[in-house]
Amino acid sequence: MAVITVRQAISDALREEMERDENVFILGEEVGVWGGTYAVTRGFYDQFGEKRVRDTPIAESAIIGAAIGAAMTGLRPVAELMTINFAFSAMDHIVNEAPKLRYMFGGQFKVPMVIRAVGGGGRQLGATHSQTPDAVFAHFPGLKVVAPGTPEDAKGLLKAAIRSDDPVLFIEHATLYQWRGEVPEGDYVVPIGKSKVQRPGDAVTVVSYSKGLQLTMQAADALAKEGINIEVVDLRSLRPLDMDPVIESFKKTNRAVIVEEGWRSYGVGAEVAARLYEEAFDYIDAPIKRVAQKEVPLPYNRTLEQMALPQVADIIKAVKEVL
Amino acid sequence: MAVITVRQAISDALREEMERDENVFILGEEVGVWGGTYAVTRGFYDQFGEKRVRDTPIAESAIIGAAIGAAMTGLRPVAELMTINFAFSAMDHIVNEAPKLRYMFGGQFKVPMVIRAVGGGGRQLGATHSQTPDAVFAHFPGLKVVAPGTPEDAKGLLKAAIRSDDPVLFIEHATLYQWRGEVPEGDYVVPIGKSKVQRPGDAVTVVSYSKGLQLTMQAADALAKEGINIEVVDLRSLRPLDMDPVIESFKKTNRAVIVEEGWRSYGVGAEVAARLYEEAFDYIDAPIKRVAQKEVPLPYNRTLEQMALPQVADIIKAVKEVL
Amino acid sequence: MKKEEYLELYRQMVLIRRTEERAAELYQQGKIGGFLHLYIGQEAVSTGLVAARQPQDRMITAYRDHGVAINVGLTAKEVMSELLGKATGMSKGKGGSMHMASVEKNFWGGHAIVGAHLPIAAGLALGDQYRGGDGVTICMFGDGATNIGYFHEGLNLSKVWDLPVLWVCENNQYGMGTAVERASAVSEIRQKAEGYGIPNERIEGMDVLEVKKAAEKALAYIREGNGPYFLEIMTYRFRGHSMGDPERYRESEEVDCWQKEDPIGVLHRWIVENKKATEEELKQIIADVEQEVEEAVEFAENSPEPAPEELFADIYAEEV
Amino acid sequence: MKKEEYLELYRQMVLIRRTEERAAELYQQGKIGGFLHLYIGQEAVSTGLVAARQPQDRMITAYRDHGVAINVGLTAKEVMSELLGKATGMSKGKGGSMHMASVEKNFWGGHAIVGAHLPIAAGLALGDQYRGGDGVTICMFGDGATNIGYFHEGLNLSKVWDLPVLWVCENNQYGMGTAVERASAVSEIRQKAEGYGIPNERIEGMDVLEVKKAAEKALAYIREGNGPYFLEIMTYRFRGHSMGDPERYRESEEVDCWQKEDPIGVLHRWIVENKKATEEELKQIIADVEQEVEEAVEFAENSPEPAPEELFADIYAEEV
Ligand SMILES: Cc1ncc(C[n+]2csc(CCOP(=O)(O)OP(=O)(O)O)c2C)c(N)n1
Ligand SMILES: Cc1ncc(C[n+]2csc(CCOP(=O)(O)OP(=O)(O)O)c2C)c(N)n1
Ligand SMILES: [Mg+2]
Ligand SMILES: [Mg+2]
Repeated sequence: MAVITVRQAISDALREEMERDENVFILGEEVGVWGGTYAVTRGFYDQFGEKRVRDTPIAESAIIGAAIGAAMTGLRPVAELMTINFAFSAMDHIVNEAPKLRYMFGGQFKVPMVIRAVGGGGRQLGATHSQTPDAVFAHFPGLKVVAPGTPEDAKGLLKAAIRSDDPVLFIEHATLYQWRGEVPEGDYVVPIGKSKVQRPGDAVTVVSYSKGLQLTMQAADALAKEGINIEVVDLRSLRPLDMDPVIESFKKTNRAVIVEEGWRSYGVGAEVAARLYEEAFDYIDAPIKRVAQKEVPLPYNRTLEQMALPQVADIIKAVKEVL
Repeated sequence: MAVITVRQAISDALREEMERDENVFILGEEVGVWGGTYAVTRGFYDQFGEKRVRDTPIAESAIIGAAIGAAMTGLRPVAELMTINFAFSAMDHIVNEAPKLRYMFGGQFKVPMVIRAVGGGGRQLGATHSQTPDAVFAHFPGLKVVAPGTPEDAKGLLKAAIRSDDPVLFIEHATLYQWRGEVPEGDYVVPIGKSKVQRPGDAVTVVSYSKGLQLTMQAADALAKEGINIEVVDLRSLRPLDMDPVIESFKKTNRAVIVEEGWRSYGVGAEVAARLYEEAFDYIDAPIKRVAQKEVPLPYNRTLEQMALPQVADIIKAVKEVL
Repeated sequence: MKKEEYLELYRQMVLIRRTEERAAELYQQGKIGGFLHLYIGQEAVSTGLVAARQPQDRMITAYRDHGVAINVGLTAKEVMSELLGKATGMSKGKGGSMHMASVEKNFWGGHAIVGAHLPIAAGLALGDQYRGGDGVTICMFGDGATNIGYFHEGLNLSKVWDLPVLWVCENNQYGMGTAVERASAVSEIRQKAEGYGIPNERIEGMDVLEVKKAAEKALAYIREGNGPYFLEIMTYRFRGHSMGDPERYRESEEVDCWQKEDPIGVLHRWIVENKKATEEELKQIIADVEQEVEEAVEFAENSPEPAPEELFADIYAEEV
Repeated sequence: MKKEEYLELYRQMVLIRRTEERAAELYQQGKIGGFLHLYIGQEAVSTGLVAARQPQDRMITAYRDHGVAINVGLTAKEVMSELLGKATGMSKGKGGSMHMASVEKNFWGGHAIVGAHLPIAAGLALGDQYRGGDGVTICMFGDGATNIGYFHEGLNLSKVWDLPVLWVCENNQYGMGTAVERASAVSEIRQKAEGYGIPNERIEGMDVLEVKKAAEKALAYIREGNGPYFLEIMTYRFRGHSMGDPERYRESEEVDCWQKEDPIGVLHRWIVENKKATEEELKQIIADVEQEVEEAVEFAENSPEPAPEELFADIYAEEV
């Protein structure tokens, strides 16, 4: 299997889907001539032309709204939000239009579209540009929210998202783009809505996704050296949320830590913890811990910013606390 | 003590604060000539004039943005969003500007403003107009999110919100406006960020707020007839979230149910449950239950809509299950 | 135009009117819930637009959508059933008054968030342009909607990409209780199109024939590949914004004055004066419509509620 | 204007330039993180605007804010410290390049979300109007920002309420890599103001004296109670959008051509030709600025990091 970066995986998935299906096209700010601000669509404008790789004005509601309309006609738009922070500038279209149109009109419409949005902190971009508000979007039925953590999943899930007949918010993480991993050869799809054990273990179930997964894998390596073998379960999608592998693992380990980059309150960890308690109450040996972002708008200063973000050390500490 | 409706309580708080402080003014769609679409500001236009009761264009970002700017100059705007569903049309200003400006500029700015927004389902308004997305807003540090359930709290908390030097999202519930209750005479303030036991009991701790509180109180009456005395704790504010009275109650009852109108996943109940487990693990006798909205965009049809919304019977059932 | 065509326009307007009058009664009886935005007074606008379109032209509008629904050919039965929240409504009772649509009839819905459907309309038009079709998307919205950011973003995009959209502002002079001058920097809404370099025109909207003519011209222009066009159509709603509007914002004289220009009356007079049909023939149409609406009410009342499983159906197109 | 005033304009522009050149170096060395949007090439715009304002006039701009910061009188030390994320920055190192402000100097910030500060600017102006003050809010934004809904809503509101705002579009001809014509329906941005009935004008922005003159005129007009005014100022950024811009979207010839009109050079020539000062005097200013900037860098490098408690400080004004 080839070893590629997450960036490459996403880029490959996009390119392959565009080659496969004429109806797939990309729209967003700087996706064309610039090649994507994170270089994900570099070369696309030359390969596919301006009809299928469409630079847009800075107008997020227009980007998502136009994608919705085009999707309703049967095209398969992949709308890129330069960062997920700008999703708030298209919030109504993301949570109030795309995910509700099918239901409200009694199933008459399909909205097969993908919104790609890169998020995350850690690059000193300041409070408005550093968010990981994934839980906010996952709150809305009708939307699918996918957030891969490995190159393999990034590629396979993006393909699934593009082929899905429903609106999918596909969340990338800027500091994951360089992460490398093996990807299968050829065309493959990873189904949306399946959590996955990314690393087997017996000590503690550590549940995470996206950037949190990377941190967790690093923590797992460190812990393994101390003889503690955690089992790492990757949610991969926040809606639908597949708890089965989490619960299965938990029934074995009886202890869990949930790792997310976003703010703790009303975050992903709260939901996963609540469900674990609901669905596996009899298996609990220790209170479940959440590792998450401190509840502050992320500051510019690097030291402060890192203080606010969850760190590998925090995960190691939490794992030891629940043991 | 006078018995008044929630609507009256909110209206009185607004009027009294405007009479007390010249810097307080109202802006929003139909707040003036129309008198407020929910009649909360009826008579205000005549009393205070168009300078202080400002009808706006249908432009939610302008409403909230202008309120932010005015607040930065030291005024105390009360911006009304006709319903909380339209908050998505001003999302960036609500979650990305108002709550971050102070922090990002090292404390140089103050943003003393209130956003009043009425939410909730149950009136057959369809999927886009029936939401209770309170948890979404409560996710953002820098914002205060208040959601009273009684006339007394509605009045006292709105006064606190108007006097607060920070941005406060004040969430009302359309089907609570007619709810009656006693309010103290004269000027009083209910501090933001304090949960409250609204009804003492010993059987089960039922945590709720806003509309959920009303349902819970009704359930409490019914359960009392069967000899089950639940203790009802009202969160009143979702950020800051005061867990102390909840935990205190839980240490006594060892059982809890959380009631909210919004969708279950990534909702308020998840956070409260997660914290209860974290902070009072040794006191748990049964898995905590969440009563919440079914995960569907709310349908127009009345029967279906009621099927989706949490009902008094659901609370009664949940209480009995944890007993 | 043939006689039948005039009569068809007349019939549609009467059908909209009568359907809504009955709907208002049913609302008072508590049989219709939620919001009910009546189109009464504005019938000439949607009727003229739909009459002007080709089958490949898509319609999309806001929550005040009963007119378009009937014009595109949804039956009174379907409309009434949707209003009553029945399984036989075109949206299975899950959408209600604000959410009527028909993919088959190229009607892409009533939309309840003010202005949010404008970018969506641009997307519909992009769909046609992308595939090389010659359909035009006709997007209707109110005067109030022209103040929200979605309007700006939608119009700008349509011009930058030269999308085949006919933007139609129904200027009924109020957004809820707010008169145009109190909410919009320019009271001639048409002028806003200048900021996007979109050719534009303001026309009177109480005469369905005028609306049809102007729309035909605009559609032809767009179909030739010239990009978007903007029509401001002056009209008036005779009823409140929705049910239960206290109407403190306008004088009853103003309403009376506009009612003299009732679009149905205008066409009625024109038909008779131009001898396209007799009073008798028109009366017969009214009687037929009357009966059709009564049958629709009966049908809707006797229709089943959506099955409980419907609550969880159609959230996703795919199994999750 | 007195000689000192010309020299002060010159000094400010040179100070902006030199501060940013050094900042670019520090960025390359990894001492500055995040985004760094240089104003180099556009200095005449903010310098002319700030020179034209009265003390009661508020400034507000986007993330490309170092120019305004220096023009309003924030010191190079404060600016450099903020860039380095130090406690001595005006935002305590918590804001960084995009978030400079000073309440004291009536500068209401750099703002990072494109266009979002336009409605906020309307609110600042409302604050003055409400209290009966005669301050004007000067709100700067880019050409790209005129395509987002916030622009529309802000401009409309300002005209409906006749707010004292001077809207200033800095048309540097690109929003990131997208040329105006590729993103905006009209390429003369000024034309957009017509859609709001706001008086407007397009001027050249490489000559600080021209900018100052136009701004003075506009401010006087607004101060008389005439409501908002719109200035489109043509300018050019000599550097990439932010650090690390591949600049695939423009030819280096285009950049070269604009650099001939370097605003510092333009003023330099003007001063010398009009004998307001000698070459020597100008050289001395450059030397002084050079030293000031070096001292600022040293100051910033030696300044303390914000204390750890700062992480949780200033989230709320009140104890929670
Ligand atoms: C974003 C948003 N804000 C507010 C509302 C509430 N609202 C519904 S209709 C309406 C008035 C719209 O006026 P106009 O566009 O002129 O259409 P008309 O009702 O006159 O047909 C308002 C404010 C809404 N649905 N969406
Ligand atoms: C709402 C939003 N969308 C996208 C961005 C990313 N972004 C930052 S600056 C910029 C270009 C802005 O161009 P312009 O307004 O012309 O200002 P300039 O950079 O040329 O000064 C973009 C797209 C953003 N910050 N906010
Ligand atoms: Mg109207
Ligand atoms: Mg620009």
